[in-house]
Amino acid sequence: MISAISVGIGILLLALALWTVVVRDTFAAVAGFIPYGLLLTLAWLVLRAVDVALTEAAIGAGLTGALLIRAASRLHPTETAAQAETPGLATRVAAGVAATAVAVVIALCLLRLPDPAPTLAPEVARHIQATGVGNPITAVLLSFRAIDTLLEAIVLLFGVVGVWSLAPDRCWGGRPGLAQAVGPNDILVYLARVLPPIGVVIGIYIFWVGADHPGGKFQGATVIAAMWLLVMMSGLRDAPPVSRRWLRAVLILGPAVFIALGLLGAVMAGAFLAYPDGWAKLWIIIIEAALLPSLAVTLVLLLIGPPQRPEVSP
Amino acid sequence: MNVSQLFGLTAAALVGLGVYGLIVNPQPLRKVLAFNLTGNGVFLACAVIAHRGAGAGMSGDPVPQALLITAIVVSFAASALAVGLMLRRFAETGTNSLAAADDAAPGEARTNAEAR
Amino acid sequence: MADVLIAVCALVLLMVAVGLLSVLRGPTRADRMMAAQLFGTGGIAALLLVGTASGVDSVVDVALTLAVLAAFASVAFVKADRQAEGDIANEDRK
Amino acid sequence: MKTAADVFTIIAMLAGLFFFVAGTVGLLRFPDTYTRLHALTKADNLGLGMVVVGLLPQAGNIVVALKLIVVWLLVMLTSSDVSQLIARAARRQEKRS
Amino acid sequence: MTTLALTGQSTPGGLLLALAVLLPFAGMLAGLAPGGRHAQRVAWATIVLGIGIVLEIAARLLVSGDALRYALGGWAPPLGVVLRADGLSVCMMLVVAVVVGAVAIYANGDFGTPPGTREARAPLAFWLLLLAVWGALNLVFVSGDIFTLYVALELLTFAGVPLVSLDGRAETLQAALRYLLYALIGSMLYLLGVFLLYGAYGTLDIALLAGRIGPGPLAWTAVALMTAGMLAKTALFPLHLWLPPAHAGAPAAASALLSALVVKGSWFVVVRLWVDVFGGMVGGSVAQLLAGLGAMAILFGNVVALRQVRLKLLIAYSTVAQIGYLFLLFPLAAQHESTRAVTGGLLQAISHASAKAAMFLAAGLIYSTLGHDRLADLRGAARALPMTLTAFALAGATLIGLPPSGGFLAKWLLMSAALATGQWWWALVMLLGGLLTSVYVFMVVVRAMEPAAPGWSPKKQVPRYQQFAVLGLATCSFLLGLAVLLPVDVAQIGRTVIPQAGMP
Repeated sequence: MISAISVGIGILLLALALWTVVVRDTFAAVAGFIPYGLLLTLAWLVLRAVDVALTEAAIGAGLTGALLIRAASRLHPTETAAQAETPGLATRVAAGVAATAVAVVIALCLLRLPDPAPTLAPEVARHIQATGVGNPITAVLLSFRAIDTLLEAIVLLFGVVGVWSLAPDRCWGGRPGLAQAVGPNDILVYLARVLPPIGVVIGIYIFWVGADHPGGKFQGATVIAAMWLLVMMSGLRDAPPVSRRWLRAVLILGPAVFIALGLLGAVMAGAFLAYPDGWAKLWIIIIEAALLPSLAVTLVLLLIGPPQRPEVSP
Repeated sequence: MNVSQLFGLTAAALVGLGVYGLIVNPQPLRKVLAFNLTGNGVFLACAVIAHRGAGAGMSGDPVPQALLITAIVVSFAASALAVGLMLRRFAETGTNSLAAADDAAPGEARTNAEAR
Repeated sequence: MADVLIAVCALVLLMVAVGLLSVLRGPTRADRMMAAQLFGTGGIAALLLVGTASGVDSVVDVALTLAVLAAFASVAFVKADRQAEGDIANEDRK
Repeated sequence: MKTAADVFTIIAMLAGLFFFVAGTVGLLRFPDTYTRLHALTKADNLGLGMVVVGLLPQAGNIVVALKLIVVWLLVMLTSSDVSQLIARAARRQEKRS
Repeated sequence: MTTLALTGQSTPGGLLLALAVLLPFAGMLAGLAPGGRHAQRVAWATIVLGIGIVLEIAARLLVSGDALRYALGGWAPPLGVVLRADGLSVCMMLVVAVVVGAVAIYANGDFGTPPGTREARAPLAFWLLLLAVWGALNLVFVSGDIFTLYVALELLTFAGVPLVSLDGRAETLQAALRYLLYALIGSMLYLLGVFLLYGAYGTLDIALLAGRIGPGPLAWTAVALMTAGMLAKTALFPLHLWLPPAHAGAPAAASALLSALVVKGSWFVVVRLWVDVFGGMVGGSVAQLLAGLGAMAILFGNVVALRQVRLKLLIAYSTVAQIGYLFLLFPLAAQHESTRAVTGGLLQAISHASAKAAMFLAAGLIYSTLGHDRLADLRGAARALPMTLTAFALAGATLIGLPPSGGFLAKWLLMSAALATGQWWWALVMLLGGLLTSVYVFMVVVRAMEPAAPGWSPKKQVPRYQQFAVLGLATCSFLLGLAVLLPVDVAQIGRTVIPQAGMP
């Protein structure tokens, strides 16, 4: 029965993907991409990857959609010029052949994966006790392969530096994004007053259950980031200038704590990123708690773009 | 056909669609969309692999699932950087095309260098 | 019971798919943004049904996340749209 | 007891389905953006509501049940706001063109 | 399970590997928080310390005569991630440290933040990205896990792209966007390969994979996807389109980093995969194809370089050509000449890194002095910048492959491996490439030697320390050929064990 629904999800996914590729209008393509992200969430759930479903719900369906919609609206004036560049039939046929070949090869590979499938699940099960957490994915992300998570937080930070480096020179140090006007009767203001308190609670909740159940800092941070962005978009609060000390401090807090505890582990537990016996869960929670605000701020800054308004000196 | 095989095929088709879109769509934002499609196909393949590795009382192999979370976040950051570049270029020049850079670049760059 | 839930889920998805077919065609952008709305309700319903049917309790958390964020893309659209209009208005004034 | 709950669930699900079908029919039949938006948000919210009500007896514990209700309330809050925003955007676009 | 024991244990000094990766990142965090002038200071402190760490790693490697290993978190593979530095990694780390140091000295002039100035965008971004590139590259070199390699490659992309558009001109934004798109697709293909390998063999650890992997359609597809992805990132012909505008448009210090170092990261991954993971499994014809693309790159890049009108674009196209040499090692390494070919390829990477950095920095100085970099009008450059032009000539000699440069030794090793395996055609391509290279290097030097127009004066006086940094770097690359005098083949330390480790 579950596979019947999978067929439906698969077909719908492909139909939406096809729509995003072939439709002429870019905005229409992006509009199709948003439900596509939500559908993927469903696919992860059917595949029993609940943590991934949460991540997709937060990032894929939430933030990416907003990012692309904004870009599509802004870039609308370039539409006609871009369509003039559409390659001719020969190129499209060649691309079609190449893409089909790639797809067929990958499909064959995925169908011919060995049976029984190699898995590290038993290994994780054997060692999860030592990490003190109940969610095996959190154990992988913060203990067995903690380095990936540390590096990922750093990748996001690189992303912020990269986005900031796109600022016009005269705007450096100023506020990112455009100024937002507030309409007094604006329904958006109402939403931005009511939703964020609830959203932040939900974000913290999802972070908190992450130790033992699906959830975690990324998903929680994304929800919190979205709430902050909502407040900014409604015009209730302006974006902070990028030269603010506190902003930078929050930005580096998570990775800094992660590295510091990692080094402490090298001293106390014999290896970088190792946790002393019995303290593993506490250290993991400290690291996650430090990463939560950093990730939230990082995601906000990635989405909102480079500084665009020079800071007016008081 | 079981769930793994079904989504395996979907994953392969998504990668193929993404590759097609990348080649055919001239608009950079569309290329980013196509990149996301390819990425999702790749992620779906990974989820299938995780699904097949269920065992030891877990509904899937947790290692690929963890990798997947990392990869999803990284590819969001990549999209954000790409969009940032596009919007900045649009603000600067009012265009967003990737074409004709190869032929125009030397001359363009020269005039620009002189202008500085 | 699980089978009933799955069947309901399939029907909901079918309705959502038909709805998508209609709104994505447009003609206006507002129509197209309804696609996100459509999934904000129908998608969440389908998600809850599948999750409950396969006994994943945490599906509610996924649904919570979606419910909080479902509006986000639409709000971004409305803001960007207003700003684009603001740009045009400014240019007219010049 | 179990069967009573199941019957309740099935009835609620059917009601939910009815609203989803109604929403989609509205989407297909109604002539302009505003009426379609109306059909979509009204009907689908009720549809989701019925599905949530139907799932309540199936929820493993009280916390899950409460969260289910919160999901519904949240969706009602956001979708009503957003549909208004979209309607305004649609009207602006009409004026513009 | 002998392999597990083999790879799982940390060797003494293994922590240094983690430090070599994390120190630049920590420096970046410490520079970002206070910003402004502090970023530069922190960067310098990090560079000095980091060079120390790399030297210490090299010393340990030489003393122990074996690879350094470090199991992160104390978890052995397949569950955990291992860092591993063999001769190849350490050689690359050394050259990266040297180039980063030289670029940093140079950048003190271009991206200096004098006291009393407010924080400015470009200098802050540059110093942070310099550290970012360094940390990412060190991670590429020491990672013993193919997924961590993916993250390392993404780090490298995220550090490289903003460097391209550092001065914010519209055409550099376009170049950066193109670069980003190529790089993203490249890493996506690589990632798909990683997942397929995991699905088939259940591990991400390079040493374990080498033991488990066997020929078959899955492994073939994985290697094809991963290689294709890396070729897009390395800009091997015909995927080179993004490179020239990106590298030529960036500020000189950034161009040096991108052209000398960043492209080597993805190339190094290809070497790791082909030699250490799929060692011996990849057939001759595929390796011939790869080298064939390399040969095309050499010919095409050099010919197009000859037709350029701007110095920086010429140097960028020369990079396209020099990347070609890096891929000639694959058909040679697939046969019994493996050691010589790999060492030759590594040497080519190292000498190109130092020479190309020197060239771009020299071009930057010439640009500042003349106010332009049109090749038709380089008169007076030699007079104003004798040291810089010498550096340019020395770096050029390395690229051509004149003795005793590193380029000479590299090409010598590759050529002799080619002749020993009966593949004389690659030797021919190398000779032809050297000839073409000498034409444009010569052309630039001769034009720069022409006396300046009467009454001409430099647009800007460049500081002497910048010239010294460039000359020092060029001298390094020129004298690298003397490495032949070393008693041991450093590149091969800790390498011979791995391909055999595995199934008995």
